[in-house]
Amino acid sequence: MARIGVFICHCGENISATVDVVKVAEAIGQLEGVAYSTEYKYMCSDPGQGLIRQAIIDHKLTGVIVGACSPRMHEPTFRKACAEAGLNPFLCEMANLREHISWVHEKGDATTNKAIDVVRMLVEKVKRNHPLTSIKVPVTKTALVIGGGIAGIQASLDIANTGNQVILIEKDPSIGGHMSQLSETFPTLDCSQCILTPRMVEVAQHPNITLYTYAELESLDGFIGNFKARIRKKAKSIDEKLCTGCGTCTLKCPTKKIPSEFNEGLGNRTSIYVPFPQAVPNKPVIDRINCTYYKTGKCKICEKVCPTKAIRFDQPDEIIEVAVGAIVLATGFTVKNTDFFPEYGYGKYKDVITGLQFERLASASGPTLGEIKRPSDGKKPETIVFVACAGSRDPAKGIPYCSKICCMYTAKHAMLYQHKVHGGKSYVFYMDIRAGGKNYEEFVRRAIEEDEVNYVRGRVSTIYEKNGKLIVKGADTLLGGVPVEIEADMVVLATAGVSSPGSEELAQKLHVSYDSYKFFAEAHPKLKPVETNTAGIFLAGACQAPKDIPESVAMASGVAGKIAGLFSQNELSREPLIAVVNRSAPPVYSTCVGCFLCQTACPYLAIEKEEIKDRTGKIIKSIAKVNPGLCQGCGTCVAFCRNKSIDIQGYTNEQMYTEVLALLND
Amino acid sequence: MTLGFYPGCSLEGSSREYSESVIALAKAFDIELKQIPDWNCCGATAAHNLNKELSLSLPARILAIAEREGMDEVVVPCAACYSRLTVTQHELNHDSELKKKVSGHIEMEYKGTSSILNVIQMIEKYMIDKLENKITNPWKHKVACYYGCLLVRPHDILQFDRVENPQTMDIILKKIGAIPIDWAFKTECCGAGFSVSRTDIVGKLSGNIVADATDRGAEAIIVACPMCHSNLDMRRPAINSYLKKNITAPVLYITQAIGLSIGLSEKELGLQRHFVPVTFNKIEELSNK
Amino acid sequence: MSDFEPKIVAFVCNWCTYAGADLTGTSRIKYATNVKIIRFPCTGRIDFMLLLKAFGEGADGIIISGCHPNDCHYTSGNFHARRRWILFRGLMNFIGIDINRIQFSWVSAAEGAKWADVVNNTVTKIRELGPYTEYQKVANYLAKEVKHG
Amino acid sequence: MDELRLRAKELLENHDVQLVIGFENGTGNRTRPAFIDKPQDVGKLIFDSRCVQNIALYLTKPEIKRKGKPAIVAPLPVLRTIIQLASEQQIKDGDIEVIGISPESKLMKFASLAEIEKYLEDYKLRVGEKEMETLTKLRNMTGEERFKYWIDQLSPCFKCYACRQACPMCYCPRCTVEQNQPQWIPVPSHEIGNLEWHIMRAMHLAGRCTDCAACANACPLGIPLNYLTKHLIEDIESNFGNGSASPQLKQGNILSVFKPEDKDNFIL
Repeated sequence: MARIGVFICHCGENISATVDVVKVAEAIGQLEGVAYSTEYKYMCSDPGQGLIRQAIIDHKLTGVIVGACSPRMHEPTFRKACAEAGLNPFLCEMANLREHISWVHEKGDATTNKAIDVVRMLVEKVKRNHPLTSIKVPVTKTALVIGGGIAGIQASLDIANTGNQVILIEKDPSIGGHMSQLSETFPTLDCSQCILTPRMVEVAQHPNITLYTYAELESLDGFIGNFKARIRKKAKSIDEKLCTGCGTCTLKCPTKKIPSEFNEGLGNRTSIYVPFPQAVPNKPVIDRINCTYYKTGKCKICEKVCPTKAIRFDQPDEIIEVAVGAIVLATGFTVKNTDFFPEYGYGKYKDVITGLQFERLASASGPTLGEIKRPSDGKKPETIVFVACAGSRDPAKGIPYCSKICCMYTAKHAMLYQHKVHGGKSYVFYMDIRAGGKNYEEFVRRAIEEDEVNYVRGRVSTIYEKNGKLIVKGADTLLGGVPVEIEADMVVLATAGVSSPGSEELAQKLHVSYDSYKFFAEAHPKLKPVETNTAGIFLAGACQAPKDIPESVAMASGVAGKIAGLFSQNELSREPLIAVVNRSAPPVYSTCVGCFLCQTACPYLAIEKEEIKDRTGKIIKSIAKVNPGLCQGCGTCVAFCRNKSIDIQGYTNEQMYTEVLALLND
Repeated sequence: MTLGFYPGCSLEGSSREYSESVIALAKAFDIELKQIPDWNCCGATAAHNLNKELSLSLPARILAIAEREGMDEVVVPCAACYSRLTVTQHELNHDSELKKKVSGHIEMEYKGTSSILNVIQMIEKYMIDKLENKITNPWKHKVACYYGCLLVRPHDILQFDRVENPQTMDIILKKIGAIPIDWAFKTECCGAGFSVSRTDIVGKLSGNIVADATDRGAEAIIVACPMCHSNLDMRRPAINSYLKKNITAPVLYITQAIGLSIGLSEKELGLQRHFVPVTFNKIEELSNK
Repeated sequence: MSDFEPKIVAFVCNWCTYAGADLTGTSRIKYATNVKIIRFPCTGRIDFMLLLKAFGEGADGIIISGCHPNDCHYTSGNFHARRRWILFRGLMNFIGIDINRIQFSWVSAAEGAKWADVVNNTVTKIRELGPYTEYQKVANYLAKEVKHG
Repeated sequence: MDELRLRAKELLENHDVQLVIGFENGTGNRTRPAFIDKPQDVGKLIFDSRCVQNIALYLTKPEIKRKGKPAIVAPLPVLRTIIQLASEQQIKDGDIEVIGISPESKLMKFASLAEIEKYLEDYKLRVGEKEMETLTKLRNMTGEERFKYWIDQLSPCFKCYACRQACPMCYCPRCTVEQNQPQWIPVPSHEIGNLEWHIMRAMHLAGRCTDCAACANACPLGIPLNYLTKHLIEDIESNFGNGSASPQLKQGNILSVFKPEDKDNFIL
């Protein structure tokens, strides 16, 4: 027999001014199963909570209703009070008499009666509440970081420094990402590699970090604290233990004309190669698509010259399986190529380049050793045009968003150009200058005022080649839209930042959501910027949206903090308000009929197949099973299940049904 | 075989040679072009600035007659007509309310089933495979293929070739032995309707086109639009006075160039109607300033 | 105006509309007392049978409200719910149950004022439609019996 | 018909299957389901236009499953049901042998369920013209008229559950109607209980019903129950388009999936 205690709060006068709280307490006191009913000035105060605790003990209460403010406000408070008095916290419910009644209605019988109805509804519900215990799931204290750019590097180091293990995987032969390609960084103009490479080395040497380069995620199972990741280590075709990184093979390799990815096609590499001199690890891989041996079956020069006999032509890809508790997605971004722009020549003009290519030209480690030279003929460009918003903020191009970093790097490029080519003339065509950030606006002003970069507010309509010059046609909208025509030697397009290729497939493997531009979606745009909707999977850097280095690093450190918090627990504790498939004694086992249509309804893929077997291992029945680690308790499956074999704790069919009945029958 | 044919007003007037050469070429390929009976003005570029429903009703009437006559395909050589007819078909097929309204205006059912071909599409679809066997006089000239604006834009509706640096004419011209140049003004504006009112503007805009083409060595400019032809050919004096040069590179319709390569006579192709004579001697010398 | 006071049950999700209704309260926007709220974790949880039960038990109108599309706390519960309501509404209508008595809405946690509007408009509408005697007459059978549940 | 018997015989003799589910002559001019487990009995098997029962019903019955692998004589409605059952993981490749029968009464062989699905692409589920007329007539009534119509139709129902028993998609071991905590559907057969039962049944068949009309044929009172599901089939098609009411092997039900662009115009 239920013994329910009901506690009606005056909330000072917030409730009692419009609701006759005494009448409510009295009316409810008459109900079957209510053992105790009272009202009090401030239920959430210490004496108020004491009143509840005392009543639980004195009246041997089996359930508690607090009629007060919104449960979104004080439910945890009162549930804790109940637990302190020995009552399971999930046997306590709140009736929202303030936000939903006293504050929105006038004083009167109707208002008081509504309060009675609502409390009565919850009395009936709480009679059908069950004691619940929080769900505990163990935590594997290893993080998997996908992507070895600056965000992945920062996240790895920060997590590793909390004493937890990190597995960092990178699809390219070296970590470093786009940052390693940059010449100098805004707004300080310090050398990108100088600040990055020590971090890269630190990653390689950190005792808590396992680094797999040339590796990609194959598949992922499991849930927060308990993921299982399969990683494909692509064959590097060398024995990394034997290779000393001496570099002889790369010098002797006869295939030398492969466009270098690191140099954005402005330089060449060999088919056995280290992407750049400061690469980590500094050991080569064989590019099997371009290697003469893999194409013709002959060559093997690298094998002959290798002093440690480390070349392995027959090395297979290797799949390894690792257990991890959290995942950081740091797969970065890429930029649109010049061939995306029909109006700028479909990529056919060699001297129309992307911003990233300009970085390589301006970089001391680049193909021109930092001298600004035209890719077509190696001449120094006397006039250069920078086009900001190339593709970005252009719905017709399918990229309506702002790529965020271009205004700043274009200012930097123009500045570097002026520093390197004395007497050169530079123009920047822009839509708006977006220089929000510490010292950013000052930086742009410096480009304009000190370095005398010509900023032209307007779009470039077309670029064509004539007599070895690039004719850039645009408009100057500040001068009333007059047409502007510039004969340039080189044009740099600040092409739009877009999501990395393969982002969609990766998101689907991980079951994280992504936006229409294939950038991964954060769980909440403001309050959960580094979480994804899948618990235990986090985002760092430009894989979420284009962003600059400081933002990527801040995000990575934020993620590391989140993961450190997660890993500080041995077990995860979660509210037990999750779905459960019923089970009963043989031969029924469960009323679930195993149609598994609920699987497709579940947003969290939390429904698994459970096979009930007899002693010989023969399958008697396949039924659905809810993974408590993944289920978030939305209850979509419950409403969908035809024969009510799934129910959700805290919002059971019986409880909801009763609420409807109780609310409508006074 | 027989295809529907909508000449439009230009082909009856200032661009008779276009009409003549299209028909002559079609005949050479055993295609009969059957004129849409009782056709009317397409509304050209003027109507849609004044009254949307009118601008759609005019082409809709033309197309409705074509449907009534059982013409599955209609060849529309004029780029402006092609644009208006295609835009109309697109708009009405995407708005059934409007379709009903327009059908009411023209007092005829318009279904939107006929497909509309410009001259280049007609050549690609029905001639290109047979072209090589028919060539008797390979037409070995350096040419600039000029597409103008209405043939390729708006791309979302016309879905014909690419907007920047289109290639279809270039590919066809290569087949007849010509050498198309890579140049920058393929789709720049020629001045269009200012042909009558502001020849100075036409002189400048078309002048830039002619200058770029001939600077890059083109002996002739190939077009598929009567408006482009008028501006580059008839307005050559204005062009030359703007450029302060005497450029004599002729402007040919693509059908004329192909016609010459398969041995049709200059008369059949209406070459005598051009203002800039179609001659190629001394071209080198002149265009090299 | 008659003295008919409609009974209206609101099935709302915990994360958007329940919180939105809280905001109506904190903003002290007044609305009619006729609507009583039942809290669900998500609109995806709302079983269509509960709607039938509500009408059967004498409700004159029903409000179902949750997060706007793409705002669902559980990513897609509201999308699932919307699909269910598309077909359920159609079936109700086909059987002749008055679907004007079921008001669907998306009310976010920030739309306190909208919640008050939804409630007031629904109350006005149901007042105009009058008590749902047509259905209650059919359901009356049950009223004479012992309640189950 | 000889071909059918020959095929059945062959399957039983080769021990490819242990049971053939088909049709045989019943009393009067009626047919009834046949369960043949001996090659010498195949002579009982018949197939003609009278064989309209959806015998896919038996595929999910434990007592049939216990007998071993069955072959089933499968005209179109049965084929559709098989695909729907397969998408609900009740049947998988190799579980059954399908002796397909085309609308022209030709025997058909299918190597896999996918082949059946492919075959059915030419036979999308849609409401027939004549039935559509009836449906439209019902839809054109006023709300009050329709309500009265259905209450009149449904009130004589005495909850024999023949509709459920005959429906091949109602294979749950415990139906919601048999639950009493809570008592979703009142036990007695009164107007409200009948109404709720039939609404629930229709909703549970949304996107699953293959329109075989077994329910209506089984109803001893001749209630046109299949018009509830027919309405749903048509409604699904018109709301979600292109064959979405037709069975498909892919997992998922019309109510367990969604599109972000689903109709929103009825929501404030």
